[in-house]
Parts: sequence; structure tokens; C-alpha cells
Amino acid sequence: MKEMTYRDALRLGLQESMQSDPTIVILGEEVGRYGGAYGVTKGLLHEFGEDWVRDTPISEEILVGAAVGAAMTGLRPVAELMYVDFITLAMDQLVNQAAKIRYMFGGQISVPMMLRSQGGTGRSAAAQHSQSLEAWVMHTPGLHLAMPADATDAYVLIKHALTLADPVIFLEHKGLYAQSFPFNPESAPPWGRAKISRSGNDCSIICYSRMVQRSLEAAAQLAELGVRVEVVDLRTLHPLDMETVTKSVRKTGRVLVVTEDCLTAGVSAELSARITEENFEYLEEPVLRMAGEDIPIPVAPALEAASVPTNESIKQSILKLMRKK
Amino acid sequence: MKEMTYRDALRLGLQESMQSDPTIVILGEEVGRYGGAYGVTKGLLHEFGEDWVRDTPISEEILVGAAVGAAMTGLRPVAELMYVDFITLAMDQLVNQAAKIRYMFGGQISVPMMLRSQGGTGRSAAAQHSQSLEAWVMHTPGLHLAMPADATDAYVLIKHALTLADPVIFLEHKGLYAQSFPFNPESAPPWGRAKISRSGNDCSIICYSRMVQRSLEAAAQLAELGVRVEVVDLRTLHPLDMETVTKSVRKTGRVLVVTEDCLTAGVSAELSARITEENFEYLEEPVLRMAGEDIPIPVAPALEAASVPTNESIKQSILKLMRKK
Amino acid sequence: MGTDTFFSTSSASAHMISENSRLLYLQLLRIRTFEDRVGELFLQGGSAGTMLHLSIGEEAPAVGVAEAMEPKDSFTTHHRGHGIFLARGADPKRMLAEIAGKEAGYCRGKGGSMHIADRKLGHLGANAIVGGGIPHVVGAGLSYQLLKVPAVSVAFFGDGAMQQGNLYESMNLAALWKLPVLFVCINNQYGMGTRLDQASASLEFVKRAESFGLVGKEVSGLDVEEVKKEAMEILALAREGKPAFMKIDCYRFHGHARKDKSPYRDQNEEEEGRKKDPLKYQADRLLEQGVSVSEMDSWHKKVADEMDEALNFALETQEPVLNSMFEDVYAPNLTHPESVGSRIDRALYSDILLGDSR
Amino acid sequence: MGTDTFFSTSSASAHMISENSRLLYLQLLRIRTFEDRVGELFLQGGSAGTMLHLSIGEEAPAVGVAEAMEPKDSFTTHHRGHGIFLARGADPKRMLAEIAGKEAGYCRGKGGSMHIADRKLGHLGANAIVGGGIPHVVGAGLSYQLLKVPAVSVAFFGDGAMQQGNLYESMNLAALWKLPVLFVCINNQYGMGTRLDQASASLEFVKRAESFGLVGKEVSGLDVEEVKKEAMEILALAREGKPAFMKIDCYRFHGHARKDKSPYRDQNEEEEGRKKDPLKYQADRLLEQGVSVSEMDSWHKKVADEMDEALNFALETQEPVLNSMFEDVYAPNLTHPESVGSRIDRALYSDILLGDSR
Ligand SMILES: Cc1ncc(C[n+]2csc(CCOP(=O)(O)OP(=O)(O)O)c2C)c(N)n1
Ligand SMILES: Cc1ncc(C[n+]2csc(CCOP(=O)(O)OP(=O)(O)O)c2C)c(N)n1
Ligand SMILES: [Mg+2]
Ligand SMILES: [Mg+2]
Repeated sequence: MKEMTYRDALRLGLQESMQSDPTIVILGEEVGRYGGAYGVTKGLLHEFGEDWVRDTPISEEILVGAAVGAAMTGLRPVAELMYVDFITLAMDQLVNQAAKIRYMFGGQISVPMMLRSQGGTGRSAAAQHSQSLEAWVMHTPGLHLAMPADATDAYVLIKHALTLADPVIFLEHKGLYAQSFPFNPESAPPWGRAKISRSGNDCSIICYSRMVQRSLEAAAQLAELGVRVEVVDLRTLHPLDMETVTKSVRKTGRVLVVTEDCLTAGVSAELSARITEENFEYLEEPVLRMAGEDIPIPVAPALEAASVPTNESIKQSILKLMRKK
Repeated sequence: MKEMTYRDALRLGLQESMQSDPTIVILGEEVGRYGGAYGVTKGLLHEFGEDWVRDTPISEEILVGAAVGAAMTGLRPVAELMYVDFITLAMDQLVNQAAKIRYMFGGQISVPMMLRSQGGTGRSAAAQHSQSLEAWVMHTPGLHLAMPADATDAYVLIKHALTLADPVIFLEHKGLYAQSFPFNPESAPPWGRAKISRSGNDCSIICYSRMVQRSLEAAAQLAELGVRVEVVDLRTLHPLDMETVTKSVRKTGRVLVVTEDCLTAGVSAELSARITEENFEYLEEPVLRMAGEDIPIPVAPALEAASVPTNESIKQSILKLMRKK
Repeated sequence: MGTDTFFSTSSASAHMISENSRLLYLQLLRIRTFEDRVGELFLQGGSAGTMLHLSIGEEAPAVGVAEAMEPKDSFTTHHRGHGIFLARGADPKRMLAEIAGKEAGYCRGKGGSMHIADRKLGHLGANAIVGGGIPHVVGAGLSYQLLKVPAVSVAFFGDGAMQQGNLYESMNLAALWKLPVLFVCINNQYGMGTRLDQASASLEFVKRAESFGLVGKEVSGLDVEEVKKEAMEILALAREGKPAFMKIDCYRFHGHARKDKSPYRDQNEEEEGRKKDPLKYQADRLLEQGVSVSEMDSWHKKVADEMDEALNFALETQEPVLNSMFEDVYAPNLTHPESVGSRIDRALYSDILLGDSR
Repeated sequence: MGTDTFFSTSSASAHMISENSRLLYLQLLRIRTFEDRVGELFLQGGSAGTMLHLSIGEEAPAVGVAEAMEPKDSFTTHHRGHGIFLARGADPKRMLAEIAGKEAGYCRGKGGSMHIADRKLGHLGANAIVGGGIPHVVGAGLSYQLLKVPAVSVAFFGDGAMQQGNLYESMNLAALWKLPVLFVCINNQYGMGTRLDQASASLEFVKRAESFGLVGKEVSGLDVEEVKKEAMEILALAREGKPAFMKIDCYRFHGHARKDKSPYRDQNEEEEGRKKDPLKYQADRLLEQGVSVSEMDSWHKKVADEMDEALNFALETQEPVLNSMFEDVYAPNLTHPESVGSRIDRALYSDILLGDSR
């Protein structure tokens, strides 16, 4: 099977979408000449020209706000926020504007835009460049939210997202860009469906983005110990595919949710609450949550690494959940 | 017992705090001459003078950012955001600055500031003036978060909050300002402790802010039907008093969480998840969540009212939870 | 009522008086009368809430710029935008119905006074976040530039928004990309209870705009014809890719919102301010040009009828059905959000699976 | 090493040369040498991450303004702030230890290169959000005004921050309240790969500042003595409550961060840019004034020793213990956040109550 890096898959998805939809315009800091801080848009300026791949000043609020206005008037902008941490500067345009425009105006106006960004730890980039802020987005009605875990999904999800009539927040993970994955778009489930990344009968891990990889690695190690873990990759947090989750949960009766964002009031809370609500009688144990610690991200590499779930800590939690420890 | 409005109690708390702490300065749009959009700061300009009660331009980012800087250098600013919906404009100063400064700088710098605001529905103020955004704050390590449900707590919580060395987000409810409540500060539990607002053995409602009142009214009606509801008012979401919650949950075994913020990835999710995690074996039924619908707030009064939990809908949910319906 | 046919019955003196002057007056009058009916709607308990920001005293900035715009041009407004929207051709019935929170309103009763729009008339939305709609015209300008649409997008906002950082980010981007964009500051001297000089250290707004690379102009908002003339000139520049800024001075005749009695303003100041009445100014001009008092009365009558009809419509038309609140969150082909109640039912009867009970 | 004692051993020629000139040169030299060691720290695998933004080429703006400040003055810096902090008296050992993510660093290894501060030296923090630290000096200015502290607070930021809206909100508030605040834009011509004129339509930054009510000044960043002189003048104004803005032009000699090779810059341009070297400029002045080459060599040697020692310290001092990550989230008297692991244990053994297992 073909292999591709996460970064290249994103670029391919953007490129093909731009080739078939002449209204797509990329906006962002350093997306053009520099090729993107993480290289995703490299080469697109050359192919599509300065009009359609536009470097912006360091002005996150107008970056997102201009994308909103452009989306209302015939373009399909893809705004790139260099780090999801900077979403703090654009929350008004995202939450009070993009997410609510269709609703406030009674369905008259669509905002078919994408906000791409990346989050997560792994580069000792410290407290303002390492956050995972997807919970804020998930808490905002009106937004779609995709968080691909591998190259295939990076590609298929970005392509589908660029056909939706609503704003989509597309969150990548800085730790995945350089990694190679098998690339097989035909195998991917449709938009809005979760994926069983590994099947197993003993317990379920529900996760997304980089935590899928870590969960899979933990699951592989656990298999050697005789624990058969099912790993469910959500792929999109809105829509949220509770059907697939429920099927897995009812099969195994034991659930660990793994996310990288801070534990308290994070995505893990919503997943735990919903899984429990919908499957209470099927649960052998309470749904367990692993997530980022409730702290800002420290810069020291060892501390940073310990501040989010790791292969090893996931494995240990599963052993506890299985009452093997 | 003395009665007092929520608004007056807040004002009294601010006033007394300013009298005893000469470093407190109030900053905000219309807090001075106008007396605050909801009248909380009325008269304070007269008592403390223009230097200490300062009207600001309509610039939410610098409002919060200046408060951060002032807090680092010897003042204790109380910044008022007229509507919590405008927190979208100040998220960077709140989340990337105020919340993280102590941590990023290794404990050297304290940010003893308060951000006061108000949220919630009830005035047909539509999608950009009616939100409940406390989940974002709760998801941010480094912040304290208080949400008083009545006049006594408005007073005692604001007074205590104004002694903390960390940033405190103090969220009021626009629907409570004009209401009178019994006023009895001596009866209040300490900062960080929840309150049993009504005791009962059949089921527990966990709530805060305006939903306490609605839960109490539902509980009173339910008492006539023979259902004895315990109502737990959290008072602060950080710190979160799980001890009191746990005690109630283990007594009743049935829990309804009631919040006004949107359901998905909201505070109700965190409460449901934590309660379940810590009390799984004590639960007769899954923890149920009532919350705002996953929609922007519509302006039409009937729709607005139906978009959040009401006395009646809370009552109905409890009846369902008790399998009486 | 189309303003284009309004004068067909007017008197023989018509040819003496410029069509333009009469049309502009009529628009001023319609706005003032409309705002008056908004007040009545409130008094009759028919408005959705009390956040009603009337534009009385600010009719000339609205009409002058709106009339200078081309049909293809788009715009966003602030929370005090009824007048601008009307001047751009809005149907007062659907406006008042929206302000009443009714299904027949422009936004199906979801937006209300502060969120009202008609995409077909180029209205990209009224905004209740001070400054919130400004970036959208920059995006619209980008669309026009890239899609080669010969249109300008105009942001209307108050003097209060001059203190919002996003205005300056917007100006810079519009200038950097040479977008067909016009920023219009309707300076009514106050943001709620704060006089402009209490909010801004410098009032050199035109210099500010220039320092971001825009063309800037300051105009009095008393004379609607002057506003229109200046707006036409500056819109022509914007249309060529020279983004521009206009500051139009006027006075907010009443309180900030329906219930505010402006105790923070000096009586004298208010009296002086209200003397700068764009309606009276234009009426005087027409009278001078020879329009008869009786003719003017007939216009007033017609406009009053139009707005009364709108008010009745708003009061009588039906409320939205409850379930409509789940619509318009996402595109029509997608599922609506599941209700909280349905979630609870599924939790208690876990054999009801997702999808069964929406 | 205190710079005050540094010259005690210097040659007899000393009286000919102004103390000031030598001191300024020394500071420039210390910064450049320090930045060089930051690079080495990285090459030796000792830096926490790769987000290392060197201020080589920008030493004169840092030193000139820093030396014009009074001991009580405070400041915030951007992500390229090592030099400013050093010039304000930071200990290079603790700086490098912080950049290495070590416990002995200024921030216990929690902040790193982009978040470094010493509250005692008036440093209110380096910020990794472009523009993020600017509002803080406005707040500090308010503190000084209200608490009657005769100090100024200075925000240092790059040309990139000129496009952030919060700068203009900050300028307006500082001017409105007449706060003792100075905004310093260190214009190194680039924000990452974007040349200033590709980010800003107008370069009239001084006019901008003036249009917000500030005093404004544009200075070359080549001559540290010139920068200091101008900064002293403008700081005196700020100290009297006339907030001010200074734009200091220089050139970013290297890439944006450690790994960036600046492929987006023209070779010629880089060569020309690097000719504007404030170190060389000041060295030439000293040589002209009669400092001997051997004396200068001895300074270089001393500074190199100082920075080598700092580098060794940073490499050798210990890592923070894992559990320290839960400290400093809240005030010291409050409980630390509970770990995820402890939560899981309590969930599985629900007789472990809260508080038992922190
Ligand atoms: C971001 C934001 N901050 C504050 C408010 C509250 N508010 C509504 S209108 C207003 C005054 C606006 O003044 P101006 O822009 O001059 O418009 P005017 O009301 O005078 O037409 C304020 C402070 C708001 N709606 N949005
Ligand atoms: C709000 C924000 N946007 C973007 C970035 C990414 N970023 C870091 S430094 C930088 C360039 C800053 O340029 P300038 O302000 O001129 O400072 P310089 O690096 O030239 O010293 C950018 C875009 C950031 N850190 N914060
Ligand atoms: Mg105004
Ligand atoms: Mg720069």
C-alpha cells in the first residue's frame, strides 16, 4: 500500500479541492512564501498564485473575520491559524459570528469556510503553543469539528469538509505532520462516522487525533498480555458518531476515553457523560478518562511529556480497568 | 431575616471590599457614570472617585489585558465585561495570559484580578447577548470560577474572591439581579464548598447560578407529589466541591445535573462524568443532564424560554428519573 | 412601498424640485416613522425584548450613504442599523415582524432587532458585538476582488467601534490588499453613556485611517445631500480598490436603548444636539424649493400608513413554532441538534438508540 | 558579572573614553555572545525545544532603551527578548538554565526561551503571543499612576505586532488615561518570512501613534548611543504621563527561529542588512576614541568566559522533578490540581475519597 505523511496528505487534499473548486482561497500567516509554519501549504502558492494563497499580517481576528465575510459572499476560504492557541484572538469571529450567522439570520446566510489549525504537545513549545482547545469548539453549536489521526483521514476529511455549507474547524496535530502512514482513501468511512482502528472484545478506547496512535501502540502491547482492546477513532467530534461508539461499548462493557486536552470540562467529559448516559446498563466499570493534566503545558521536555497520556500510561490504565493491576 | 437583591448584594460586597482594600480598582464599560449596564456598580464612582471606578472604552481585550498588568504590579483590578458573550474578545488575555502567568514564570508573578460578567437567557437579547460560557473557563487551568445563585452568595463569594491571589472569574446571571433573596452571610459555607439548598433522599439535583432557583421550585412542586429532591448548589466551579456532591449522590443514588450552558461539552458533561467516576457503584440510574439546547439563543421569547431548563422541564425530568412517568 | 413609484401622484410643482431631494427626504421620513413604530411595538408589549436601539437623529448618514451605493454593493451594520437597512430597501413589515420575534420576520424570529438581514438586498447582517461586522466587509471585498464583481462592501458602525482593535486590523488588511471596502463611522457622539472624548484620547479619526493607508473623509451628518455627494465620491475610490473611511457626525437624539433616559447628558447639550435634525434640514430645503406644506403632509400621511400597516402586521403575524428553534443551526440537509429531552429519554430507556427519537 | 565593576581593571586610556560608550558596548557584546551560546545549547541538544528566537542584529534597540530606563521601571518583551532581559540585568546562568528547561532557570523550567522573567528586575514576562504582553504595560502604568510610583512601564515588541488590534486598544487607553507607558517597536523588517511592507499597507507608524494621542519617534537602531539618547527623552515624557511610541529600525541577521535559513530573503539584502551591525558600529567608535585592540580583546574574553560558564551551568544543573508540574498553577497555599492517574484510581476504587490520594 502507498505511504504518505500526514502533512503531504493534507496538502494533497487541499490541492485537489482547489483544483476542483475555484472558489477556495487559502489565507493565513506564512501560508504562501514560507509554505506554512509546518509546511502543509508548501508549493500551493506556486500552483495557484498569490491571489488564491494569501499571506496575511499577524492579525488573527481579521484573518478569521475576513474568512467569514468572504464565505458569505461567494468564496470558500480556508483560514490557517498557525497554532490553535491563537484561536483565543479570534473567538469572537468564530463563536459569535461564523457559528451563529446562519441561525441568527434565519437560515438565509451560509458560511462555508474552514479554519485549519494544529494543536498539542511534543515540541517543548510551552504553555502558549501546545494547547488542545477542541472542547471550546465542540461546545459551540453551529460548527463542525474534524481531528484526523492519520494521513488517510487527513486527506479524506479535509476533502469532504471543503464541500460543507457550514464552518468547519479542522484541527491537526503538530506531532503527526512528519509521520508516514499507509494511505488508502477508499478504505475510509464517510464523514461523520467513527472508525474501528483495532477490534477487540475486552475493552474500548475512544479517542481521536494523536491519541489514536498512542492507544494503538498501547493496545498492541496489551495484546501480548492477552488483553484485546478495541480502539475507536472518532475522526470528527461534530458530528459525533455515537452509534459506532455505542456498538463498541456494548460489546466490551469497559471504556477508557483518551484525549490530549485538559481533563476538566474537556472533550473527555462529554464522551464519558454520553457513553454512560446511553449505555449505563452495559457498563461493567465506570467510563475512565485519560486526558491532559489540568495544568498549563510546561516547557521542560520531561514534564511536557508527562502532562498528557502516553503509550505507557494508557497501557497502565487499561490494566487497571481490566483489574489486572 | 433581612432581604436583599442580588444586585445590591454584589454592590455591597464590592463596596466593603474596596473600603478595606485600597488597591481594588474597578474597570469596565459604563461602570462609572452609568452605574453599570445592570446597575451593580451604581454609586461606587461617587464613593470612591474617578480614579478607582473607571469607565473604559469599548475595548474588551485591553480591558482584560490592562487588568492583568495592573494585577501584576500592585493593584487588585475588578474588570467588568458587560456580557459574558464578549469574553470572546478577551480570551487571549484571560486564557493565555491571566491563567498561565503564575505557571509560565515559575510561580514568581501573581495575578490577583477579578473578571466580573453576567450571562444567561431571559431578556430576548439574542444569540450574542445570552450565552452561558462558563465551560470554557472551567476548562482553563489557573482560573477560579464562582457563579452565585442568590444574594447571600453573591455577597460572600465576591468578598472572598477579592482576597485570592489568583485570577477569579465571577459570573452573575442577568435574570437574578432584580430579585430579592433572604440575606444571611453568616449562614454561608466557606469559599469552595457547595451548599445543600434543600435536602431530600430520593434524588439529587446538582446545579449552580439561576438553575438553583429553578431546581428549588421544581423540588417544591415535586415534594407535593411525594418526591424528596436534594438540591446541591455548587457555588464555585473551581474549586469544585466533589465531597458534598458525593455525599448527596451516595445518599440518593439518582442524579440530575442542571445547567444553563449548552449541553455538549458543557459543565454538565464534566459534572456527569465526575459524579459517575466517583460514585459508579452507588448510582441507581445514569446521571441525567439537563442543559441549554445545542443551539444559539433565539430572540423570540417563547423559543428563548424553551431553549434552557425550566421549572417544569426539570420537574418532568425528575419524574422520569424516579420512573414515575 | 417602492420609493420609485411614490411620487407618481405628486403635484405639478414636482418638476421644480429635484427628484433626488424628495427621495432623500422620503427615506429620512420613513426611517424616523419606522423607529417611532418600533417604540410603539415595545409599548404594546410586542417587541422581543428591550434591546431596541433607535437611529433617530442619524437618518442622514444612513440614507446618504445607502443612496450612494449601487444595487450590487453589500454592507454590514451595527446594533443601531434599522435606518440603514430600510434605506437599502428593506420591507418594514418583515423588519418589524423580526423585531417582534415572529416567524414572518426577516430571520424567522431568531435574530430580532440586533440581528436582522436580507441577503438579497446585500445585507450581510446586523451585529450586536460592537465592531463584530467590520471584518466581514473585508472578506466581502476579497470576494469581489477575486470573483471580479464590481461591487463595494460597506461597514457601518458607531463611534464606539473606533476603540475596537479589529477595526484597525480590518483597515490594514483592506489597504494591504487594495480591497473595495468602505468603513463608515456614524459618530453620534456617544457609546451608551460615554461621550466620545471620554473614550478616545484623540479624535483624529481621519488621520488614523490615513496612517493605515486608507483614504479618509469627515462629513457632517446634517445634510443628507452632502452626505450622499461625499459618499459617492469616496465609494468611487473604494470601487477602484482604494479602500476608504468616512466619519459622519450626528447626534443620538434619544437614549442608548429603549429604556435609557440619558441622565448622563446635559439638558442643554441634548437640546443643541437635537437641533441638528436632518429631517428638518431637508424639509426646509424642500419648502424653500417650493414644495407645498400640503404636499409634504400627504407624504407624511402615506409614510405613516405604510408604517402602521407594518406595525399591525408585526403584531398579528404568528409566532414561530417551538421546534423551529432546532432549525438553521446547520445546513438544511443535515440533521438538527438532538433535544435535551430526547437525550434524557434515551438515557433512561437505553434500548432507544440514537436516531429513533429526534 | 556586574557591568559596574567590569572596567575596574581597564587600562589607563580609560579616562579618555566615556564610561557610557564602553558600558553600552559591553552590553551589546554580552547579548551577542549570549545568543551565540543559546545556539550552542541547541546544537548540544540541551535546549528545551527549537523555538529559539535570537536577537542578533537587534542589540542596540535592546541596550539603548534598557539603559535609559530607571531601576523601578518595568517591561514586557516579545518572543525575541533575551537581549532586553540581559540588558536589564538578568543573570545569564539562570536564563540559559531556563532555556534548557531546568529547575534552576528563572521559571523553574516551565517557561523556556519564550516565557522568561524576573519580577525583581521589573520583567513582567516574555510573551509568545505576538502582542500578548503589550496590554500589561498599560495595566502597570495604571498601577504606577494610582499607587504614585514614579515608574514607567515599557512594552517591547516586533514590527509584526503593529498588525495586532490590541496594540491600538492599548495606545488609546494609555493616552486616554495619561499613563506612564512606552511602546517600543523593534522593527527588524520581518515577521517570520513576511517583510514588513508585505504585512502593512502603510509604514507611517509614528503617524499612527500620534493619531491615537501618543508622542511618537522613529530612530535608527544602528547606533546604541543614539537610541539611548532618544529613549531618555521619550521616557522622560512618558514618566510625566505622556505615553509614547518608539520605532527602532534594525535588521534580523538570522532566520526567524533556530532552524529557519530565511530562504525567502534575497542574499544581497541579507548582506546589506548585516552591514548595519550595532556591535561593529560601537566598536569602531571605541577604537576611534582610542581604546586599544588588546583591551577590546580582553573584554571579549571576559564576556566569553561569563557566557561559557552560563552554558556549562545550564547543561549541568538538574531537571525539574516530575511532580513540580502540578505546582504554580494556583497560589502556593491552595491545593494542586489532582492528577489524571489519581482520578482513575479513585474511580476504580470508589472507597478512596477525594483528598486521600493526591
Ligand atoms: C463588544 C461589545 N462590547 C460592548 C457592547 C455593549 N454595547 C452595546 S452598544 C454599545 C455602545 C456602542 O456605541 P457606538 O458604537 O457609538 O454605537 P451607538 O450605540 O452610539 O450607535 C455598547 C457598549 C457590545 N454590544 N459589544
Ligand atoms: C498571536 C500570534 N500569532 C502568530 C504567532 C507566530 N509567530 C511567532 S513570531 C512571529 C513573527 C513575529 O514578528 P515580529 O513581531 O516582527 O517579531 P520578530 O520575530 O521579527 O522579532 C509569528 C508570526 C504568534 N506567536 N502569536
Ligand atoms: Mg455612538
Ligand atoms: Mg520583526
